[in-house]
Amino acid sequence: MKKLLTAFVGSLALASAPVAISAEATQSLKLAYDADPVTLDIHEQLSGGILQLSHMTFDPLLRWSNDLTFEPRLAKSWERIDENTMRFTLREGVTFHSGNALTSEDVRFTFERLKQSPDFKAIFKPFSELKVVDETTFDLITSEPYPLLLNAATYIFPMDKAFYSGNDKDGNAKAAISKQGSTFASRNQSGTGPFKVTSRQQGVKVEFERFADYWDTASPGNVGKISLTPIKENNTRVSALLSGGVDFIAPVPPTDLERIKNNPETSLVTMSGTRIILFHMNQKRFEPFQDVRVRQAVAYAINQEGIAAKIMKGFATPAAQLSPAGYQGHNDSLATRFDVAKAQALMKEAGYEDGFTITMMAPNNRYVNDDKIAQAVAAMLARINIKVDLKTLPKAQYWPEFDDRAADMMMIGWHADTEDSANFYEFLTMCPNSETGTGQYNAGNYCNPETDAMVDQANVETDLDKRAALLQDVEKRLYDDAAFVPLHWQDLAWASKGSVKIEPILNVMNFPYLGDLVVE
Amino acid sequence: MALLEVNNLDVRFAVRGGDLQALQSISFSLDKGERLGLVGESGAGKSVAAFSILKLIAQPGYIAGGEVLFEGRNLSAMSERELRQIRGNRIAMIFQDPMMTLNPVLTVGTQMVEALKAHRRISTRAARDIALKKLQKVSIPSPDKRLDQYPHELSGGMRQRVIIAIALLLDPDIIIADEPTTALDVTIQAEIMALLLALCEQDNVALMLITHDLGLVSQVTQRMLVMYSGRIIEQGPTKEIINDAQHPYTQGLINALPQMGEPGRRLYQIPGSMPSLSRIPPGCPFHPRCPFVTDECRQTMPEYVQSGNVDVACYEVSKLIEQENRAPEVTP
Amino acid sequence: MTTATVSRWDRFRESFLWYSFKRDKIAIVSFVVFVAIVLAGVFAPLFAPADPYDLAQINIMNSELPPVWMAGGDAQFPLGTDAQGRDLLSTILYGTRVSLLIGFGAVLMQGALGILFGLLAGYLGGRVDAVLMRIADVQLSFSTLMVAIIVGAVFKASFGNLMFGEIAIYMLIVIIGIAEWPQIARTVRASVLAEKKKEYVDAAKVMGFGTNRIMFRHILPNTLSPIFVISTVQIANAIISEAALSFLGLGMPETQPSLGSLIKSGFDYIQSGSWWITLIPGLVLVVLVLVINLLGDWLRDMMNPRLYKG
Amino acid sequence: MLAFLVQRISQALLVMFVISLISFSIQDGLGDPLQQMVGQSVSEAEREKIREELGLNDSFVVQYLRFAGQAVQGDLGTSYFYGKPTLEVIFEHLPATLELVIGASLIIGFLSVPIGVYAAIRPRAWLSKFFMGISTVGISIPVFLTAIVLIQLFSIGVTVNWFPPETGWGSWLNGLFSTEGGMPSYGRGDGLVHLFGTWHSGFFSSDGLRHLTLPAISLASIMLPLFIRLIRAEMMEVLQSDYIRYAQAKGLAPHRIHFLHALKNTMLPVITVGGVQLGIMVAYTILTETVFQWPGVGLMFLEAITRSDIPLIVSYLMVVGLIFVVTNTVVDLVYGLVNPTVKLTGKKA
Repeated sequence: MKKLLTAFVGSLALASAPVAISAEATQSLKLAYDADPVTLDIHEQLSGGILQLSHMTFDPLLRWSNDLTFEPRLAKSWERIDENTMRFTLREGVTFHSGNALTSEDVRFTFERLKQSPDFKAIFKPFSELKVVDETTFDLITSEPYPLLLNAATYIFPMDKAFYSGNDKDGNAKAAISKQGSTFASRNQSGTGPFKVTSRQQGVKVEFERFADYWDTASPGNVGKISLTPIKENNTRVSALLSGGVDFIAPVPPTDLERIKNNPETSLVTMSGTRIILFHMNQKRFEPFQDVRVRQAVAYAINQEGIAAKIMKGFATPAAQLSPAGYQGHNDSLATRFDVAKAQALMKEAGYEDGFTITMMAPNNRYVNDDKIAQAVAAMLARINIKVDLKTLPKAQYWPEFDDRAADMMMIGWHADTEDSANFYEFLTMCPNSETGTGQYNAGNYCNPETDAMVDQANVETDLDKRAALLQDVEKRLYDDAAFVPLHWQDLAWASKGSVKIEPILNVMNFPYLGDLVVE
Repeated sequence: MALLEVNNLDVRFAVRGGDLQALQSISFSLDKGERLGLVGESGAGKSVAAFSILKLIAQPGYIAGGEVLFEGRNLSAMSERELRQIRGNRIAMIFQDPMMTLNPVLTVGTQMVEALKAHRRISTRAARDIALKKLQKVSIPSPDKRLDQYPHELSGGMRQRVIIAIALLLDPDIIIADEPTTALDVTIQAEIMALLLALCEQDNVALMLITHDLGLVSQVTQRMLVMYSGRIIEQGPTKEIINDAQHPYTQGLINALPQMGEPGRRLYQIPGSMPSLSRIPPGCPFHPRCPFVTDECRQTMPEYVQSGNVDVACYEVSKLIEQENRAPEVTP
Repeated sequence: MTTATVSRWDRFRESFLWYSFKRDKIAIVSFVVFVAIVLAGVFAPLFAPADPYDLAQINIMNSELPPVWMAGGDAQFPLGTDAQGRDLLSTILYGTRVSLLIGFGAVLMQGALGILFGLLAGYLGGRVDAVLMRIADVQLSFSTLMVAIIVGAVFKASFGNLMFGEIAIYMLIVIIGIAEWPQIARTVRASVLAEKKKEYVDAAKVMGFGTNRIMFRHILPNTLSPIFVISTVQIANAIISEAALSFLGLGMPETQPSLGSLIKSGFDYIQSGSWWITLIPGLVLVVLVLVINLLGDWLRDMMNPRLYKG
Repeated sequence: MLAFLVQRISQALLVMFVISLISFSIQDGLGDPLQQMVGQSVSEAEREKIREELGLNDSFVVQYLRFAGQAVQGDLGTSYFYGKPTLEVIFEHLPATLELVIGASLIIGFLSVPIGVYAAIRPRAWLSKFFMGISTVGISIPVFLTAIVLIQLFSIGVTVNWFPPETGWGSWLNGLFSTEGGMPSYGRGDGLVHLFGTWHSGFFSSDGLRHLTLPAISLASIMLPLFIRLIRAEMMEVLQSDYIRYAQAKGLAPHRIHFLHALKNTMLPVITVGGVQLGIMVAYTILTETVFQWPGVGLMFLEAITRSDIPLIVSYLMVVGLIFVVTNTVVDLVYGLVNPTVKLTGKKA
């Protein structure tokens, strides 16, 4: 899987595939996610829901394919000019929903807007500027050599500059981004994507219609109309599918996998995901956690396979490290190490044979089975005399407690925005430092200057093999130092009626490419 | 043949400890236009007798035996549907407490019109006119206004007048009045009683008056029967009983009345109190309180014996009568 | 002269209460079942094969085992295990104890508040009555869920999150106690209004008794029968409200489940095979509440003088 | 009459003021709204800036005064999540809840009166015992359990094979108990007819009604038993009264006695208690709406709680408080109309 970034040369061939006639888009699709998009302004919030919306109504310059390679979309091709610049060539004949044609100026406008958006600002920090060369070519320039340039470029969904310029009827700038009130951009949209939003009642229903002259005529997608209904309650969402009320649902709770699999009319697709679930051991709050032997004892006491099999019903991949397979930092040599005897020996060695009492907190409605996982971990720790006072909270109340580091062990899940290992370390294991913003979610107060230095070095290392070796070494050190207790990567699951062919359009990032969906 | 004949009527209440004998072989008759008084302490079964005629006894009471003949037809054997044609139409009732008798949420007009329409095929318009006429007959001030008023807007006396009007709506043959004036204050009582009597005489309606007020019975009724623990112990012409009561209990009742003629006389008080339905003693129910009690009284219920026109159920009385019959015509 | 001291037991045996109880089969059965459940709950540590609160005994590997009479059942867990691998039978016993505790505790609190406010509103009337009844209205407009959120926030502010385990029960008792006291207050007020008109109250006033004495020594005893009747219904409601709160994630914590939170935790499994995690505790909950309601009905029919007179 | 209304309006304002004070004071207990609005990788400094913008850092008093100032002009603040004025959001969701409550009330009305009356007239009949038994069981089952069973039975469908399928009667019984489902189990359907403003009604289309059935039944399942028992108890008491016996003495037909004389008196206490229960039912919708994904104010409130969308929570509590006072007032008015003995100063008989 090392060939991750070197694939871009190969992709050139794809761009000039023969033009196929686009299938007759007549089918309609009833879709049920667990939440509907918070806003139509795709720069207002960086969340799974908004990115899924972006892939429906906008198109990125390039996007991830199933096997974590880059597939060119609005950018026909790209090539590296020098250490800091990448030149992109736009595809011709692409129009926005408003009818305006796509030009480099639109991409620059989008780039500037991304730089202002509170949520996306961090991802585009390394970029200094986007220079327009001509109508269909532009340069993306970073302030210093940056290996994840293309990863970040997948977040650029060109917006229709003309549509979003000027002021709306209340006199506010149409391009304004605001968390609080509703802006022009949060209610109206003009993108290049396969679908247009026809009607939207927040929290109730959003309806889409196929964009007549969508540029990607090669797309096999034959869905003309989509109606998205948010169904929050897992049970109800599954019942809606089984009773024929909806055609396609996500996410699917682990407890219902069996039922959907052996139901003849429905089909299930699962993929191992990239969201790691782990527990931090707060060294500052609880002094014994500063002893590496105690941390290793805790690591040995946890049975990741048991949790994945029994609680997640096989719907998770047991983890011994942060980076999932396919990431540069993934170190194959690290394996899960469940061994109660060794754990007890380590506790004895550290002088805590008769154990101690700690507090533990976890959310109860943020990650899949989060409260059940926390209970299982508490039970496992009890086996080595660590008495756990567990408290689970709804996510709204949990995060303030997490920011205050209110318990000795706290659960957190993390999905790397850049689909790259460095992101994990920057937020979860680097020494907490409010100026640089590193270690913002490091609830363990783990601080290892060596590994921090290695991560900084990796961030500017453009030679991919050397970068991969560096990141895998970091993973190994964290493993030996038991900096945290990794549990598993949450798998993703989607379910649909037999007639809805969802397999080809799904991917590990959970951005279903509905434009290409075929419904028999 | 009398208008109404009650023969050996038995009424029991199926209560927890087995059946209570509320009425035991009650027999009496009522002729057209006749006024009959039912007297006795409260709990003697007067009201039960009245209600059982129209089979209106509340659960868990039931008619265990005997018959109630009205114009020769046995009411107690009738089906509910047939009995409904008699109730209110041929035999009307007046309850004791006017405050409770009229439905609080319906206007007087509605409650009168519905009674008419229940028995006659008549338009509401015509029914209202009849009701108006009847209200005038019971001399209620501004009767037309009353029809649209609710019961709580009328005084007790006025309400009883309405009830009397309702009773007369369908020109019944008999009116059964269960203590019609007890709940009213004294000044109104005489007025209402006089009104009821006048109307009964006027339309030749038989009146069955249930009361514990001996004075009222003596002035108003032609015949009377005295009840004790569900049995009739004495019945006959009112005048004869009042002047020469045979049964010790009746004598006790009469002596308990303050007499105008004898100021300052200590009122006689019958010792003890009437037994409740669940503890009726064997034999004559009055024997524990009777000054002339004999062993015979304690075993069996005395038969009725004729003394003048009065039927009495008491061994002492029947002994006295035998002596009189056997005694030769000593006195000239 | 010595009156024969009738022992309390004879008086009870002789009373109509015992009489109607003997004849009413439903009442007998529900009473027996109720006592059985209460005993099982109270003495949970004795009957329960395992201690669900001791996390060391829980092994994740034997989670979701079916009850022993079904295929795959394990004798060690007669009613199977829940998602955590906890023995369902012992968890239900402990859960019943928690639910009963919450039920009775909440009703005690409701009773105290309800009787006090009901008496004051009913007896004093006028402005006091209006104010108290408006407070009751405000209270009733807050469903138990909203009260749970508010009281939860207050408890969190004062005790912080960490001690949640120990204080959860008391918090829920306070929540359901506060949420439902108007029901009892309304009943008490209604019966006090009726009693107030009776002569014995005037007699007490004439004898110069203070208002408190009249209210508590004279009027209250006469309003006991409706209070007793509504309390049984309120116990049933309290247990169901706790279940509802657990369903919304605001009830007892997972580590000390009540019947309600047990049902909630098993909820996701109901349609996917291990139905017993929800249905068995659900059954116990329904039976417990049903029995309490039946006893309440019998009490109401028995104690309600108007019905009895008929 | 006017005095009565003025008194009630002032009470409504007082109730809303008290509610707003309480809900505002528990603000910090409801969690940090910012968490929901911002992506995970937004720096602390960034969050601080937004928090400042939203005025979340001001002291409690300052925030409340600002809120009260706007509230007086009818603006109860803007919802963080919807980005729209909270009243607008509430009025968008209110019709769904009201239709659910109306649907449930109709079911209750049409079922509880006949059953309650029948059970009162013939308490010994086995049918009455059957209904009373079901109503007691009904009260004992929590609403979310009923809802799930309804979905399982009527929308997903259940194939029963308890009985030996090969035998004739076995397969017949299996057929009897199995259901093939098909009823919609979520949402309000597509057949909504636009009435006025934000009111899209499901009553006027078959699809809308089909979507309304299961949720309305499950919501009614909480209150139906209560009303049946209430009507039965009151009716039995009324049947003992003198005016009923007098009506019989007048020779009136039984159905007139039961359904006019007795029922009208029975309904008086039922209206007062029932009216209050209707107010409470609005709060019960939260559970039903969660299970049926019914886009009403209950679900909106629950999601506001999970997102700690504080302005929306505060406004919802105030609106529910207002609805409660309004239903109470309507109940008193209706009671005044039906019960002639009560003068219209809202005094209960």
